[in-house]
Amino acid sequence: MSNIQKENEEIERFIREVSRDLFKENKVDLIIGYGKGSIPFNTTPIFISEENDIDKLIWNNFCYINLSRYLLPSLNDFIRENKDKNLKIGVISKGCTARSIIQLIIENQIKPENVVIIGMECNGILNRKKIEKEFGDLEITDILINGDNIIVKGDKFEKELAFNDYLSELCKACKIRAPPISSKVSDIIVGKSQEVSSIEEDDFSDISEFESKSSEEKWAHISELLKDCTRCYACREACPFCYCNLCFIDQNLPTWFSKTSNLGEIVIFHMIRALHVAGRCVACGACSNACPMGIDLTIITRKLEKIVKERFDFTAGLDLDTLPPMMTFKMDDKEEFMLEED
Amino acid sequence: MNEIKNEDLKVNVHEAESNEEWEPKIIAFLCNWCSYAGADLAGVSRIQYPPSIRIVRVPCSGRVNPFFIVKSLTDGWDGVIVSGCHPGDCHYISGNLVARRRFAILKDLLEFFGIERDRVHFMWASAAEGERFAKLVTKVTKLVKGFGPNKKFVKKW
Amino acid sequence: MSERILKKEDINKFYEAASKTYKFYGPVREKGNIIFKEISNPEDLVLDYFNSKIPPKEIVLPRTETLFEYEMKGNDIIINDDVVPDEKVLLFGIRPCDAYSFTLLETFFKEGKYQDDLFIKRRKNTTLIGIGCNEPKSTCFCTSVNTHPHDKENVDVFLTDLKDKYLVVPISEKGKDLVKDLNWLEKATEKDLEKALKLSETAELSIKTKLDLKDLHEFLMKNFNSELWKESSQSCIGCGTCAFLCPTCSCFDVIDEEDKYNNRGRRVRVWDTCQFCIYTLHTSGHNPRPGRIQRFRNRILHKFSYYPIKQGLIGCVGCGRCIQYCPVNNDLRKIINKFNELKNKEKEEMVVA
Amino acid sequence: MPNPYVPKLTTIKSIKAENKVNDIKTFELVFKKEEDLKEFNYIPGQFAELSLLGKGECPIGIASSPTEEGSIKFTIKKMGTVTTAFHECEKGQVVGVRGPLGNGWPVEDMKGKNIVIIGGGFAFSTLRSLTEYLLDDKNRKNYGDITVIYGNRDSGEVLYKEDLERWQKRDDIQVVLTIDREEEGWNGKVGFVAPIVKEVAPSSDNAVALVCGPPIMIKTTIAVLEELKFKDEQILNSLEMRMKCGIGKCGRCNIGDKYVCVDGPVFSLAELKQMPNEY
Repeated sequence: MSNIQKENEEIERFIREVSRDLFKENKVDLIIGYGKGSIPFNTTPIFISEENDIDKLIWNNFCYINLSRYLLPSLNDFIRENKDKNLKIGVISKGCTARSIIQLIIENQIKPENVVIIGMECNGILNRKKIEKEFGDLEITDILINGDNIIVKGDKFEKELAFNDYLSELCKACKIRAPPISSKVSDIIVGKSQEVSSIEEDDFSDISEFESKSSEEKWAHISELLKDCTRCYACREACPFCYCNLCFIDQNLPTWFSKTSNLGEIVIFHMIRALHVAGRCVACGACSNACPMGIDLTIITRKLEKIVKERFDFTAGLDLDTLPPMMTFKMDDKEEFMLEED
Repeated sequence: MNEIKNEDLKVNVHEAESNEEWEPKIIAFLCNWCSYAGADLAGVSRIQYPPSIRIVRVPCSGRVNPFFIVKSLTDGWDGVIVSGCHPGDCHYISGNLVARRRFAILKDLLEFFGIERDRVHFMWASAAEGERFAKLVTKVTKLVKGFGPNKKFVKKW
Repeated sequence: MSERILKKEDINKFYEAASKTYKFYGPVREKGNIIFKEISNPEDLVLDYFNSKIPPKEIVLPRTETLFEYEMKGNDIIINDDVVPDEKVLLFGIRPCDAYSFTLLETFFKEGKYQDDLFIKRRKNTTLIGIGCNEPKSTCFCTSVNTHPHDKENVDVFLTDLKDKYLVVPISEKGKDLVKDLNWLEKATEKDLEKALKLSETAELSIKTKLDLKDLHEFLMKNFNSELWKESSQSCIGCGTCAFLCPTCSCFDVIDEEDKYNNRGRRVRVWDTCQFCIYTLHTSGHNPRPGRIQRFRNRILHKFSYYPIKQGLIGCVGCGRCIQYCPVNNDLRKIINKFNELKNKEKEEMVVA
Repeated sequence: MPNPYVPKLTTIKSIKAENKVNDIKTFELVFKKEEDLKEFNYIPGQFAELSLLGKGECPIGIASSPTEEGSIKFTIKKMGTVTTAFHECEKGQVVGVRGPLGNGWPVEDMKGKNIVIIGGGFAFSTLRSLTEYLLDDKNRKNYGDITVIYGNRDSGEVLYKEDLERWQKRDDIQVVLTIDREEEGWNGKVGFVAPIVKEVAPSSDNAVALVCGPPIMIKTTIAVLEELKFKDEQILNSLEMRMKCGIGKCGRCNIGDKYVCVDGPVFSLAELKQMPNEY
């Protein structure tokens, strides 16, 4: 990696340029992008409806929110109220954001004619919780990027950390940094994109160590990971695919699972949520980054990707043609897991 | 306060092993058209198999929501069996094929989260396969017995 | 003079003495997060902390709390309603803002026709040892909400961090009794007191965020249908982070748990928040607060309007947790400032007219 | 100090199916302990938190009148978790009761006034309690004319048929029943509640109107009442809200700074107009 700061500036310039053109050509009514946050390692989603506000759009390595969730009428009051107007909404899209938009189109949650994917090539998201934890709870006043390092500044300290060490685990494994383009979605993507055929194969080597553990070790690890969960459901609410009107955890006819802070219940919530986004999850990492307690759900996300890839040879959100695995079936699906006589 | 203490995280599955009498309790979701009839056949044919299973009859293996399985584990069942018609034989044409995908993911995930892989089983058994049904139940009982009582998801009182 | 000095190397001694009668809670670092936890080894205590991530309200309003337990014996039902343990809790190192939240919660749980005796009992059993906040963060705004970084009022014993030692000031009767038993504590000198006073002043000055909350509650109510709510709630994703990490949020859900095999069960309450859709959802399907706007507005208004109207106090302690941990950085300060701007604009227009 | 979340135990004395569809039943409960009954002093319009241990708790308006001694009655429609569980209950089962809660109809302030009771559908239960209370020998003389207007979808949905018949036989109360659509063998009126109110409601002088029913009925009826020159203070409403604790602590039933469980459920229209529109 050469100069991340320069890359960031370039990306920022690029998305502003593309957005400005879109406004000029009257191709969008609203652009959803990232704006400057009020604390140093944070960004906030912004909604731009005028060309003058374009310069509020920014890009840095803390743009972790998956903006596609703001497109969903059920989750966004503004979109719901203006549903009949057929607004054209531009979304600043990293590879994962674009994939979730495509996946949501397949799931009939958004109409392709209402979206413009403003593609850009993402250069990785930093794990802000990991950085935060590095400094206990000292206040970080600024984070700068210098070459391959990040400089974290506080009132009484200044420390240089390697960028790659604090890159989100999902971004390290990410192979699709720009929106994947195929014939059917080509007309809704502007800006940068990458051909689906050019996407590298993933070997999922990052979770093989965990997978080789015994079930006792796995349980201990997962329990330790999740036991801090406060059940604030930030992971669920940040996820573009958790758009159910009534989440299974809230259902009470019958009440499936209890909402107490009992460890088993917490693990179940995360497991079933994973089950529900299987074959749809685009590994954007919004859930992990949203978690106030800094729980990193990466291994679960990666495992989901792996299961879906290995079992059904599917990667979520690549094109509009392939049906997600949980929406279809094949006669000759693998069934090595089925019980057979000895 | 968080109820979880560190000692709770350790699960001693072998605790009950000293007690030789312990028999696992296994819940079986059997599809109405094949497996339930298969179990029935095993019964009328007087084929011996362990009395560890309790049967819930469901219209199709596709009816089995993963919630059923996970909820059974939280309710303290030591093992779960889901059985349906062989692929191609489904009374509803493709219910079991849809279920198979669902179960594949569930089983992988359960294993990934640290539930012993052999606590939850999926199988095909037709109405004519009474013997096979009995054999498989025997096998599951043996496997589950090896793990001891299920404790990981079970609610603590 | 009742002020004493506790040297930092004597913390162990203090712990030994206190843990005989109290369950000793203090700040510890766990997986990078500071939380208040029961201490079994005084070495675990983290003393150079800013504040805990999860507010210490957890100790008086646990995340999951049993309301009562029951057991069925034949036709008889035996209810055990005495569920709050009779143990004394010492909370070491609570920050003044969180201590103020205990006072706010107490007024809330005591007010009205019905009192929450579970909370009151837990609160009564808790002794608070506060430590003044010498280095507030930029997200802190406690001086705007009737408290400040060295507010002594809401604790039993107040400590000021003088680098290598603490200045110990007993405040309440409870605190005086506690300090009296610790007769090995040295007396404080004039110099120490001066130093503490200075620290308090510097801390207060270092709080940069000032929110004008005077008379805001009426203005907010008047602008209940303002467009500003739409604007500021647009990025809200509707999670419970702000509420669960808020020291004054106290809403809860009530759940029944049944142990079918042993004919017993319990009713528990768990934290809940008005940000969730199901919070107000009627069984009929009607939802009085159907959208993000309404739910978002409810939380802000609860703190800054309903609390002032009912209790005469602002329901916020200015700890800044919601600002720091909001996943989408929907800054509370920004929202308040927007309304203040609107208010000032209206005022100006009035003057002009 | 007593734990405010612990219910008093009662047993189900009788269960009566109220409608044809059989999804509304009236449960008669008797306290297990004599002293609990004595402590349970209520006025019409109040509610109680009923619980089935292990299933949950839900707020239900009290359908019996304080003048009917010995037991309390609740009319429950099969809707959610707890109410469904109630419908599976049998005689003799134990039910927890926490209450009485809420403010109830202002029976003291209503003295000397003409009373118009307007109910729609299943929401009639607390109005039944009130009517029964007003018609009691001790209380009847304190109040002016009483008019009851009760609307339903069809005749099968009419609750408390025996009580209605009993009231209709009396000459000190006017009972008007209406159903939405014409039906064979129906003696009452036909049409929505609002136009019927317009037809039969007495003058607004010295009167008070109590409205309870589905939101759309309330809306139209209030419009009619305002046309009839009822002032906001003369129109009383009983609200419904999702509740958990019932004692103003769990937070969910707030409308503005008011908690429906403690400050309500009965609000006058004047009060409602002061509150934000979040109900």
